[in-house]
Amino acid sequence: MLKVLFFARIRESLDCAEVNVEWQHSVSSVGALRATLAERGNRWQEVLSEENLICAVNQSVVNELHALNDGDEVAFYPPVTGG
Amino acid sequence: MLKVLFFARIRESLDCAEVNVEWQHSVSSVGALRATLAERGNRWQEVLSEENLICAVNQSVVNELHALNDGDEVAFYPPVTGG
Amino acid sequence: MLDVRVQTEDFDPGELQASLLAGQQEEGAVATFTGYVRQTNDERAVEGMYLEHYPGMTEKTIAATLKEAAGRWAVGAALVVHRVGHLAPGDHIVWVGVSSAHRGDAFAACEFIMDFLKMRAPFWKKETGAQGEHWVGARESDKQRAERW
Amino acid sequence: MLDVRVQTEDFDPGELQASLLAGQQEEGAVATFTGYVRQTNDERAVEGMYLEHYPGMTEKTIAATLKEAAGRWAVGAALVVHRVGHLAPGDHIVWVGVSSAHRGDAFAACEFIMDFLKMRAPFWKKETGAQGEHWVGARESDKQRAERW
Repeated sequence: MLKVLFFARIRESLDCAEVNVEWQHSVSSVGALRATLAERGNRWQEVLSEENLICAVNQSVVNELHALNDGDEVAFYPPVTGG
Repeated sequence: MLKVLFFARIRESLDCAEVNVEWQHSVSSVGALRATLAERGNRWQEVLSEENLICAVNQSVVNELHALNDGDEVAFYPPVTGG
Repeated sequence: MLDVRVQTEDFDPGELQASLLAGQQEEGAVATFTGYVRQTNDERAVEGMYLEHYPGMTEKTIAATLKEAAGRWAVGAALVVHRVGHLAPGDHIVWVGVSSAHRGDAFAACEFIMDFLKMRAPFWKKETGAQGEHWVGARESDKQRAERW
Repeated sequence: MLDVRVQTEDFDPGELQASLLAGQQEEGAVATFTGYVRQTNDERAVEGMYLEHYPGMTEKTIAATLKEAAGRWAVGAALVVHRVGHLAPGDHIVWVGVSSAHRGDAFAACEFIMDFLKMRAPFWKKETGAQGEHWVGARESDKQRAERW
């Protein structure tokens, strides 16, 4: 299972804070997971194709090619604005 | 009259915090005042010939050529070490 | 001592500074930064602010930044306290303090930590004002500031 | 508000920071520096310190530095408090605080003020230790730091 988290504007746009996705070869990279999630509907398609969406795996920022393993925690969020 | 002040190590070396010097043409620049004060004795000669002695006139740092006017406040002190 | 706290409660900059030195007298220099909620941001009047974060990753990201700073400069102690939840104009948002034997190191490490916190730590600000709520956008200038290091 | 205080009394960094903002909420950034008496200086154990200054010129010199900083950066308020007289290890010596709408300006102005205070303001430190009393020498590194600006 992959635990997938959404934060801030992304969370609100999707009206979803967290989904569980069963791990399989079709979601074995960040890019592949993103494509799979985009199939959930127009809103998901739109939000997940945002250019400056950031992805963290197990709380470290990664790129599209990063491989996903069963049990990973994956997060998608907009550019950060703390401090 | 010139009011001449000495601070910190310079004050201690001369055992003098302040002297009044009558203004006249022989003390009409910082360099001239320094030479005049050096005549007060060996200790004065030695201390006033220190290379990194700083001079302020009316509370602004000046160089040897700075002209002195009657009523000026002149200070000699070592490099500063505050903060 | 390198420490990170993320909390909803307010903090007292003076107390945090005293805790940073914790009684030791070897480090003569402390540089601090405090960020406050501004009343006006990009010409919009701000009535309130909500700060969201990614629990766990926030602490991990800031801790890594503190470690990086301690590797680059002579850092005695460094502490970051960042608030989350609902805040009002004038409220404290963030405090960064660094102690060092050298003032140049204290200043550089403190500014580095703030620049990387702004750039990397997963916090998001949502402002409330006359025009309703909106998520604050990231600034290009923050990216440039972090890239200087 | 640009202000300078030279005093024998101790100060509270937290109170000074609160007074710097004085209730306004337009400036979101405050950078501060605090200098403390170190227990060890150039490998000498320090038991006490005496700070002498040139009354009048000290305030005038620092005020000119604050004005220069306010001309170079977006400075909301800047305050310098410097102690004189007898101090012990761990005691506060100096506090510099700068508020600004921009954190980069707060940091730069604060560090600039400290560098020029160290370079120009007529204060002198005399240390007391196991080997008796001696006047602290000026550091070449302080000159170099001030020349960066």
